[in-house]
Amino acid sequence: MTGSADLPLLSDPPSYGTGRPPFQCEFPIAIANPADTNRLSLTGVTRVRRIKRMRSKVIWSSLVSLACGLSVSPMGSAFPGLELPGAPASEDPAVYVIRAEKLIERPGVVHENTSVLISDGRILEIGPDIALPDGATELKGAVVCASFIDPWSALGVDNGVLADTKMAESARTADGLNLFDVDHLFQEALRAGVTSARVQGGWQGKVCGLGAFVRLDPTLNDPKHAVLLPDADLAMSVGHSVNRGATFQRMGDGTFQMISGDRPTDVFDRVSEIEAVVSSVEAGEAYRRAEVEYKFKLKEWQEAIAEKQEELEDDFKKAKKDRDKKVKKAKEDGKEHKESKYKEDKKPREPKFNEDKAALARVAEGEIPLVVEVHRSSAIRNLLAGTERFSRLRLVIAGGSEALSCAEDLAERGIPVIVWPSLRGTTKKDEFTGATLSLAGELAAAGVPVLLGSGGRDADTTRDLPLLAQLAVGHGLEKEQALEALTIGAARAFDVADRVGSVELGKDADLLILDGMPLEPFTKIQYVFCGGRPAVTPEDN
Amino acid sequence: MKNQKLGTLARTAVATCLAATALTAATNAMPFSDGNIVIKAGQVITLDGEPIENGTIVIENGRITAVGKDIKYPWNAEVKEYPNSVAFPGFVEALTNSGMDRANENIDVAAFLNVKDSIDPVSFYFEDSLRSGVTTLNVQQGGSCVVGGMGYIVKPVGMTVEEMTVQPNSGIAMSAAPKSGKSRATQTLALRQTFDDLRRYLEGVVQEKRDGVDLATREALYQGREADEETSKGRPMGGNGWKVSNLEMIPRWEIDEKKAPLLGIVEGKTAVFFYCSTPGDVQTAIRTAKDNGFLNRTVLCLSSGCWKAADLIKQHNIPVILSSVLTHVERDPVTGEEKETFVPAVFQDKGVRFALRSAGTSGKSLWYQAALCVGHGMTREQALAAVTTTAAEITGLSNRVGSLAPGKDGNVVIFSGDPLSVMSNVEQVVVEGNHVYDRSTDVRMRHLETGAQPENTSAEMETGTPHKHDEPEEKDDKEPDEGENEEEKDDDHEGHEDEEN
Amino acid sequence: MIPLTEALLAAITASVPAPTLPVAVEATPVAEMSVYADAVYTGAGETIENAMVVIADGKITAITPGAEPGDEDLHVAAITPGMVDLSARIYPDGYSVEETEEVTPWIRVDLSLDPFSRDWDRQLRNGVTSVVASPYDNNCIGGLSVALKTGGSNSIEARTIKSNVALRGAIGSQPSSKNHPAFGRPTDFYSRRPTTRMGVEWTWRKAMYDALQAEGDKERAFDGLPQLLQALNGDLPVFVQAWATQDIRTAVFLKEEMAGEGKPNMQLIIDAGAEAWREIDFLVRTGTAVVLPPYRASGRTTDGAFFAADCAAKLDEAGVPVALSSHNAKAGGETLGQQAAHARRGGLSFDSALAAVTINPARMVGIDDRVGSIEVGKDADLALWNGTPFELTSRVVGVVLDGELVNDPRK
Amino acid sequence: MLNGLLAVALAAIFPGDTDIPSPTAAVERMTAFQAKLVHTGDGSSIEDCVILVKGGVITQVGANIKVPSGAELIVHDGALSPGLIALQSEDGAVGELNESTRTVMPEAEARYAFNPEHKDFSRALGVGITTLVLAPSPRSLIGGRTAVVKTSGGRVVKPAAQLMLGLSSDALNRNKFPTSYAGAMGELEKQFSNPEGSVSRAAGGSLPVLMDVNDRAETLRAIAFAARFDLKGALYGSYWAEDVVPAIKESGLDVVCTPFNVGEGSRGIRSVVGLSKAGVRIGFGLEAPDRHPESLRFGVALCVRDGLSPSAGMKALTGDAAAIAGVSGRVGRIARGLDADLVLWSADPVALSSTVKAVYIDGKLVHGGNQ
Repeated sequence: MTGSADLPLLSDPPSYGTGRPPFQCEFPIAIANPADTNRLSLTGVTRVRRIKRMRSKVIWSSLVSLACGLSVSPMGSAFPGLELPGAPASEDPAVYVIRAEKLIERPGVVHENTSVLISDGRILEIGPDIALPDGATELKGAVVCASFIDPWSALGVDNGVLADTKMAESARTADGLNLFDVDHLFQEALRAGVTSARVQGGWQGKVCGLGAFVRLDPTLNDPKHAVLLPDADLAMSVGHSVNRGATFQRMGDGTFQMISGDRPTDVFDRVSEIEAVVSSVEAGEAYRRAEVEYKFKLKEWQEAIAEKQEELEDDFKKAKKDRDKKVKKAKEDGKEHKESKYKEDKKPREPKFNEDKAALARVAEGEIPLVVEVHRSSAIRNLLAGTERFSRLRLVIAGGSEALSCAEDLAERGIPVIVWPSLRGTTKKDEFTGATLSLAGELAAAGVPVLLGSGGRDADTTRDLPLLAQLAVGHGLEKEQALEALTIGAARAFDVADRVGSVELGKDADLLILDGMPLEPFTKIQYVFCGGRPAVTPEDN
Repeated sequence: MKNQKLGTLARTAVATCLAATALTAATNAMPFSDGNIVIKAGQVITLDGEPIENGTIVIENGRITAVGKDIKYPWNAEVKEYPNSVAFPGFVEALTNSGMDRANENIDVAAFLNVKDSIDPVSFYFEDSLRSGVTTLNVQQGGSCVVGGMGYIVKPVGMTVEEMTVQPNSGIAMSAAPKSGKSRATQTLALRQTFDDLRRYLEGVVQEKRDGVDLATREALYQGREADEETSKGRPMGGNGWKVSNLEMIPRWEIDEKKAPLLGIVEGKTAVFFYCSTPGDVQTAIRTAKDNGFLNRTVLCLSSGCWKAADLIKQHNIPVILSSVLTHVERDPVTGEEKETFVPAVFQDKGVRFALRSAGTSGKSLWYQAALCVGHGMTREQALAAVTTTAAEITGLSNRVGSLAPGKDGNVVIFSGDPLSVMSNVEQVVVEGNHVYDRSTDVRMRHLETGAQPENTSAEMETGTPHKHDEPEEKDDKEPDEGENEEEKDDDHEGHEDEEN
Repeated sequence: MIPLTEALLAAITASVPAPTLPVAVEATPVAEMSVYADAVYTGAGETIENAMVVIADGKITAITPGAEPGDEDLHVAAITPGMVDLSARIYPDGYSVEETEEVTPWIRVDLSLDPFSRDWDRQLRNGVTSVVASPYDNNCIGGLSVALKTGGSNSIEARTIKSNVALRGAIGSQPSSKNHPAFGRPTDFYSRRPTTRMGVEWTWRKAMYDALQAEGDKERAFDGLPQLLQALNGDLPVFVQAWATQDIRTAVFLKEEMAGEGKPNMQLIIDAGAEAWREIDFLVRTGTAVVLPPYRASGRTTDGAFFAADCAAKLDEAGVPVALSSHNAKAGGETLGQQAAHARRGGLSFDSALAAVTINPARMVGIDDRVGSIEVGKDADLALWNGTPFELTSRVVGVVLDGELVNDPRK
Repeated sequence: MLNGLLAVALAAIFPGDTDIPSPTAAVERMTAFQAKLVHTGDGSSIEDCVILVKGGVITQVGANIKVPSGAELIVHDGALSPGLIALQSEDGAVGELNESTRTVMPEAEARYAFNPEHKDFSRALGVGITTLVLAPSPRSLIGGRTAVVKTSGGRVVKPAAQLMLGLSSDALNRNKFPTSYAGAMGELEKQFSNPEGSVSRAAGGSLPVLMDVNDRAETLRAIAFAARFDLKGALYGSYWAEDVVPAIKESGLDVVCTPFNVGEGSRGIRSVVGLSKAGVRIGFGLEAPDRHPESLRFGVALCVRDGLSPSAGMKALTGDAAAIAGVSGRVGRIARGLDADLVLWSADPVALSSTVKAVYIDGKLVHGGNQ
């Protein structure tokens, strides 16, 4: 596909400005007939035949990318030769029609008695009465909704990467995925209805590197399929001391690495850590500015030099004549000919390439969100104050144990907080001291966009995210807000809302078939569709 | 009492001086001939056709000139007859991190270094290898690197690296497994940046050159003269990987000597031995090799857990060198059951070419590893290939070593019986036509076998290890392979224990 | 101590039956099976080619030569008795030794064993069907060893072949290694003797003399006295870890000293006797048996002891009862079968190597009435090999334990 | 049931062995609770149920009970359950229950170690826990006697409820006796062979034991030990129980399940579900304040998700827990004569999305409501 064949390097310098802005990649097929509001369809009559044709992966993916104008994001070229990051594996061309009594397109948008047609991993049709194509499987369910997303997870991340305290800004969690020994964890998370996650390594460092958005399909132990978005965010952390109260943890390669535990740093450390975050963003902004300036100056220079060249060429005959004359004269004088001095046409200097700063530049420009794990209210306040002037920065707070004190500010700036409704005791004095289970509810009530995550420490905890969400509901979060946080909210925050997070035409078929409303205590998940295939069926439970 | 004195003082087996004197005696006391020798053995296993009963091997100038039954040889040749023994090709150690002063360099990218500067010809490692019938060794930097130094293929004979050399510059070590202080993410980043930097550097050099030419052109125009012709020229960039156009503008000698070996890798001129400690590392290694065009020059050096990526390896048709730990043990994360996988069998079944590595020097050398493979159901041919012919192929020496055939190096090991039997011993070794080892004069071997103290060794020189306890801390008697950061994982069962609780 | 064990043990010993024909037990349904092999190494002095071992109710009921296996039958290259490892080192690390005192003869290691540990299975699948478990050697006299099967029931009681098979202890640097003299105020119980080899030896001797003095004197009775007296009287073998030559001597001299004190029957088994090859005369003189540690290519072992490759051969030749061991339960090192292969390489004959991993160790701890050879009436514990035993080119591919195929080579 | 009633009757005659006057004793006025659904604590539930409470004690329960005039009527449009019971906790007594200087202390009493005013208790109340078992640390062989206390008012329901025995490796030390299982078992055997005081009551079966176990071998060892000395009581520790369910069932011992962490390994969950399905009586430990008090319900929610029936989960939190702690005559169920420890929930108490609306202890509002 574009860019990959002739650009096999792992990291090309990002081509700024042409990168895919968030949400722009709309699926090519929109509502066919505005009058036919009930039916979202490809076109009426030739539907089935067309689906059959669509089974060819080549046609399908090229169609998608052509229509999207989607070029592989240069930073995404860690997975070269890849047409579409995270493309669902289409070895299984099965077609499914799911007939739902209730289809929750997204929280608050519910359709009664609606069917969903899935083929090649995508939702191809949504409508009240879809005919069953030949060879398609028909499933029925009381409720169909989008499957859950864990926006703060450690699932599939190599332990060494999780514990790495020296992640650079340009270090990618996607490079540190270990997808070979986690099938059971994936399966457990899938059984709980979680099909994708934003995973992040390096939580113990001040800089945690680039996070990835992955799909939890246990059959895909290939990053090509598992990674939906290789660079979902850049993460940083404030307040976790790296060196105090250290313990040793076994790394993936058998060595031991010192890790910190959740010991808090002191107030002054936190102040300087916030300053570091802010100046990082600043550096990224400056880097981008320098780059743009260079491009501009270079262009200017190139134009000037072209003009000059033309001029010189035009004047060449005269110059040659002059020189010949001078040479002759010098010879006559018995002197050596001195060439006339050419005033150097100085080329502007290219700024020194720095991949870390390039990553920070993407953050400063809002191309990817900046996730900062921060808990103390003073630190959050300082962070908010420090980042206020970066108008394009998309800040996301992770943890935010004491974020309530800044709720107004957060709400006003629309900064999402990923709340981790963890069950912590009171005996440990750590950064989480200020957290309560009612945090999510209270923040949401104050108008802060709330997401729910499983904390990004242990791969095991993603499985319990739906229960943690229920716990948050038990402590004041509205059910609809919780569902939004687990689905479209999380997708939106990490720029994958065009792919997952709701049941809509053209999106990936990541969805749940339930016997009751989602997040209700005794609702059972019957099917979990992940990348268009049933990863969990009633037999699995 | 005689015993008492010995008993109290001589507690450790290998005293430095002891082995040194002993083996030097065993090897170098042997007069070096001119590489001409004729060996007759009760059976000759050539690995290049059927075994020959009562066969003869003729070696001239270090090379085999004839192998067969009842063949003619020069009348003046030195003839060694071993009617009750088995002649076998010298074993090929496809990869080792031993025999060096130290196995790892602490800088990330050290492609400009060469292990020959680190090889210690008098290291016991080489003596022990010879004693076990290993006649060819590919010495490579260990796995704690991003890009390591250049390797060397040597024979375990000679007092200088030059004498030992079989093939200089056998390939560069790289690692997808994290170097200490790095995680998989930062290791991958470093790998990517290494080649990214190279490309940026080359483009920069070309651009600079071009800017210079442009400037010169303008200057000439301004001065009213013809521009100078470019005199020195380089080659365009070769290989299957990415290209920097107009590289021919740059004479190769102008390229930074630290970058040149990397360019060699991308141009496919240098073999790469890529260390992987997990199946995920295999993905990283393949991706890196593919992106930079050296996939067809890559050999993966795997730790035992990497068998899970066998399909991926097969798909890309890459040869592999397996870890010395042949059985991979893991616990089922759900049931807690212990699962054992015999790794060579997996690769054999998938049809991936593989070589084995020794697990220790004298005790668990290549014959031992091959024997274990047979015990796990592989055929003798398959097992022996992994320590001879395939190993030679993988290290690029298939025309020189690995089997007894005319034209190949005259490396012959005389076994007292079946090479894979625990009852057989390496009795004689001939390397490049020189008779370099004779078990009957190997005093160190006698010491290991019977505890006999060789003469001229003093008890004071022995080093004891007081207060060392067997259980449960102690690891098996493996070579101190610093390079093998992946190996610990395989052995560590206590680690699994921890997970359980 | 726990009556249950004793009762069970009594039941088990009582149930060791005279060989019964399959017909005799037809009344009750019994698990019956037969295994065919190209060669059956009985360990009782003969090798039978193309034989069938018939098993009923957990016991060997017949060994039939010249049997023709059908396609469905279980057929392997070779069968040896299930192997016996006296020093497999099955124990839960430190929790098996009561370190509050340095002499704890009453401590029973079976109370510390975890039948669910994976250590057992590692032994079992490599053909070791019986092991002796002993307390970890951090004490001079650690306690009582127990002989067990490596599989079967999840209850230690049911796995037990025989309780209290030996009084386990250690001579060498290990029992003193954690201790230190008490400078000023002691901070833990390791501020104590012994801190040296001399101290270890003294502790042993003191325990023995304390026992001698207390014999028949109720006033002087102390914890562990019965076990020490049993040991002195030869009713309980003393199983001592002693790697280096001086430690082997210490053990042997202690036995001779006790003989001088009127206790000539003390039975001594040296464990991990790497340097036993230096002390053959003493070993022969005192009738001491030796269990050898796993082979090391370099010869270097613990306590600086040099383990010569021909050690087993030399001992065997001199008539010292010798057994091999793997110390393999935790380390995941070489198997007991491989140890036998190494011993053969060192010059031990095949038959002696077989004995050294089967009947010899069984005899040393008195369980040879049930295990250690393939004989009619003995427990049906078999190691099934895919080639000649004790070669590296073959291995144990199947295991029969108490008549049950616990590891099927056909899978 | 009979036992329970008897206990109540006795309690009426001899006002408990607690001697601590009930703070609600003075409340003579009758209160009536009317809830949409009442979980009685024995696994059943009653719709549109009325509970009459007088003097801190439940006097009547049923669907068709007329609320007497003059009674204060509390109408709740959700679920009502008995107060939840956590079977192992250090609330209000952090660090005070781990006496590490000696390992055999059968006469030690957890009841003297806690601060009844500690805010740990209000945290517990906030999630509907009204009764806790304060247990001595399992790091001792015989740690002492547990105490069953209420989370409000410092009321001790039962002062010497169980004898805590440490049969796991937690009781083995690095630098004091015992360091080995054999040493530990030997010492316990010694204590129980010539029993005195609490030990003799335990050996006679009149004082239940709470035996801390961790792995499977320890569990089997504990079962054998209990069988040998005819001990009654419960095992504390369930993670590995999956493989030894039949042995536990046969032993007749109850199981106090180890509290669950978020992300808890599936084995631990399977174990609890397996025990419950096999008919073993289970309750849950809490290990607060190291853990959040919501861990109690969270553990049950995990198990319910993986197959435990919600009613069994409810019982484990209430009626069965009370029985394990030996206080089923006082708390754990909504039945005539029992303490009026009631929790008003927005929905099903087993569901994590349910909210505690109000908590009553001995008929008195102690949390939420219109306080």
